[in-house]
Amino acid sequence: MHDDHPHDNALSDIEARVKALETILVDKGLVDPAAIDEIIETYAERVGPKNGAQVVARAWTDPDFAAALREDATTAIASMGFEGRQAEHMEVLWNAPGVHNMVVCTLCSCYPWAVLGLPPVWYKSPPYRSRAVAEPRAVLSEFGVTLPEGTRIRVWDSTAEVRYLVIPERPDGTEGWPSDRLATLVTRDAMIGTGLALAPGA
Amino acid sequence: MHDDHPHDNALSDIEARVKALETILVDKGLVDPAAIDEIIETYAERVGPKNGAQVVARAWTDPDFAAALREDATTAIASMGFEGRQAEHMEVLWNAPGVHNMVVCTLCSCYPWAVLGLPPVWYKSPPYRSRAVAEPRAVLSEFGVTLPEGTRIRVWDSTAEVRYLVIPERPDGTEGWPSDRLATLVTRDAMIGTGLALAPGA
Amino acid sequence: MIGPQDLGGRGGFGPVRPEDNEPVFHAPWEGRALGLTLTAGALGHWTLDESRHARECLPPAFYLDASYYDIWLTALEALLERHGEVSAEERVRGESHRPGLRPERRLKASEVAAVLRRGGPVDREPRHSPQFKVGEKVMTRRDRTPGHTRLPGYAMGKTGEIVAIRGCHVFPDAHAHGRGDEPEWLYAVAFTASELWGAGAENAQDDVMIDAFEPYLCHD
Amino acid sequence: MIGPQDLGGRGGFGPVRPEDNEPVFHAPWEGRALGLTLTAGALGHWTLDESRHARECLPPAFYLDASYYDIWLTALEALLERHGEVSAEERVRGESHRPGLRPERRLKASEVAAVLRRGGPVDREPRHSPQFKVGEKVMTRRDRTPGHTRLPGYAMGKTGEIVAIRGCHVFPDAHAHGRGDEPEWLYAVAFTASELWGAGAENAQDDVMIDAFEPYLCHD
Repeated sequence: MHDDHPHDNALSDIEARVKALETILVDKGLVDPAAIDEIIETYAERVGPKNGAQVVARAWTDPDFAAALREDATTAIASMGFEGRQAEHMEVLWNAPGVHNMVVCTLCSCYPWAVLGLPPVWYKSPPYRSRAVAEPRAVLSEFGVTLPEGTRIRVWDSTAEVRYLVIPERPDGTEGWPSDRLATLVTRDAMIGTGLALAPGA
Repeated sequence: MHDDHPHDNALSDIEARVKALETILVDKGLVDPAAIDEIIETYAERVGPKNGAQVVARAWTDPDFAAALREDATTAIASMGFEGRQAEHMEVLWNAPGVHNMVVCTLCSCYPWAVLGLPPVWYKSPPYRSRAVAEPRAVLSEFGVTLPEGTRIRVWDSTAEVRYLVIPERPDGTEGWPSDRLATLVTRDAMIGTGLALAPGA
Repeated sequence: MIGPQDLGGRGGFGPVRPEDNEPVFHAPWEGRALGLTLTAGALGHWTLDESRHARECLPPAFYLDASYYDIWLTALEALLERHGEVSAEERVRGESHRPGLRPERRLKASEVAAVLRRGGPVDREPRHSPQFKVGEKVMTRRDRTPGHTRLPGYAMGKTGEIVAIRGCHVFPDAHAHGRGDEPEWLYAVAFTASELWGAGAENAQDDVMIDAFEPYLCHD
Repeated sequence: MIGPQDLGGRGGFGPVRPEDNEPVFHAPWEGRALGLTLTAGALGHWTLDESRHARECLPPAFYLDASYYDIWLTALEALLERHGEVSAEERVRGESHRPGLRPERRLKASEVAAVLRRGGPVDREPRHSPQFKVGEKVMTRRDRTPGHTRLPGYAMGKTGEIVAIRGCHVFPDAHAHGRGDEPEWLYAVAFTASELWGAGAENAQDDVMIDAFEPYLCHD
């Protein structure tokens, strides 16, 4: 009775609403359907967590880049080609032994699009938004994450236009790995702080 | 699309749920349908705001009773035959020139049943519950009530088992009226604090 | 728990819509739902506080959209299931699959008037004397809890003044969770509108009173 | 406004349910809704802050139940109506009854990449120097407002510490209501879990940071 998910008729209803609105806006000369196609293709194909993974891997391997990230994350990340909408003002959060960072937007769905792509459904939904600030450990356990005893959690609520990227700890056993191989260990969740970087071979 | 009220199929659905639950509980020997009839009849026919109106009218006309109300409202009100469920611990709130009292239950629907009957829908609904404590004047204006300049509003949130009855100010022009005639001027809303006692002839 | 029931001060719900000549019940099922809630409550499986908590644990979107009798009914279904009287399957099928657990507690029609008249007073013998006195300034706690509480969110972490001592009453935070009465002193505490709503107060001279149990309070 | 969007610390929403291998879009309409939101936004009738406020003014029960793209779509319908581009009647009939007001602002497919790459930076020239410095203790305001604000309820009236100055940014509380940029200094403010959640803190050594505009803060 209290389904979390819309029912089939709600789905077809919303499909019809979207279609109607697009038809009207196109008829009025306000919207170019090809621009919508282009936006969809951008976020479906080109902009996603692989961007952020490259940033993280480089931060792990290139001390000058790491320093640049600390100095001005927006500019450093833009130098890799990741910039613009919903990444205009970037900050990076460095995990370390004893410190784990986690990002949430309790008030809406703020997320670093240009670096991580569009946010997952759970990130925009009431359970995560309500609990991340108050019970981050319980939330992490639902992601299968348990932190070492004594770790302090720092939760960052994206209440303004600053967007956050967590730099997870580099996994053991990756000495000498090149940046592109390291990037395969960096999950979206690790960069939100609801996961850790993968162990090699995991 | 965002109707405040359930749709017809939601209504028939809830009718079916109520009927099913009653059938099951009666079959199990846990509920006597005649007891439900009796409860319905009690609140539909016998217990309602007319009870409270008698209390108010007597408080206006009988100084000893008014003193007893101040001393121990539960006992004084019970002496008129109004007592029991949801009126176990009564307090009265006296309006006066410059002071207006208003009652709400922000957390559920607490209401002095034995004195006022069952609460109206608006009393149990989010608009009143959310706004009465924060913007009582705006709420009063939606009831058509404007208080004299300089009146202080005291809002009582029924957060425990104490139940409140507002004693509105006695209207002008009712000198010498007997108690039962005065009672006709005392509305339910006047005893919640979202109204005033009626003026004679209003 | 600051759940959907915690509405004081929140925005977005629109105007109050009083109904002229509102009937006591808007449809026959409302009366039956009331009667079922009271008669099933008389079985004694749960306390009033537990039933309140069951209501506030309903999904927030449902709680905020449903009629209040639907909230009651849905919580009643949950309580009957939790206490082993009516399973979800029985409910769905609309039929009883086994006898009730407490038929001896069935409320008879002839007992209704007396039971309603008796009510359920919650004043209890105090275990100690009250820690606060009328006129004293107090600060309310701001302890987040997953359980039932009757300290509303808008009055957490605020400074107020004791305006009355109501007596020593059953403590809902314990009672709702089957931990017995744990009676505590109950106080009426007044907060100025400015203390609660800052510069957003509608009128600085207005105030709001809550009834607060002693564990909700500390010395200012 | 502390509306349905203000979720931090509230209970009753159940577990987080991460989806394995979640697709970027769960259905084609989600992508179209995203595209409509961005292309209609490019017409320049409203700011991002106004669109956020339109979403948080949706009926709470709807907001808490809807998918996020449905929230976007429903707010977009409201914004287009408010700014005179698409009437409710046109929407219901699914047809345009008059030309658009700003066809010259139509975003072309060829411009999308550049527009997304440019984004909308909100840093502005400060009108004065920052009133707070890193390491300083501050108290957040608790002013109830009917308008848009980005100070979450759970962080109102709490004591924290400035941990960073983010720059001078467009002030959403003004910008959402068409009052221009009104740039204000923006600070990262840290609160201990104990300060926010009292004895209910999950772990006393954890903390929560918000980005708070200068008008949200006062000296402790």
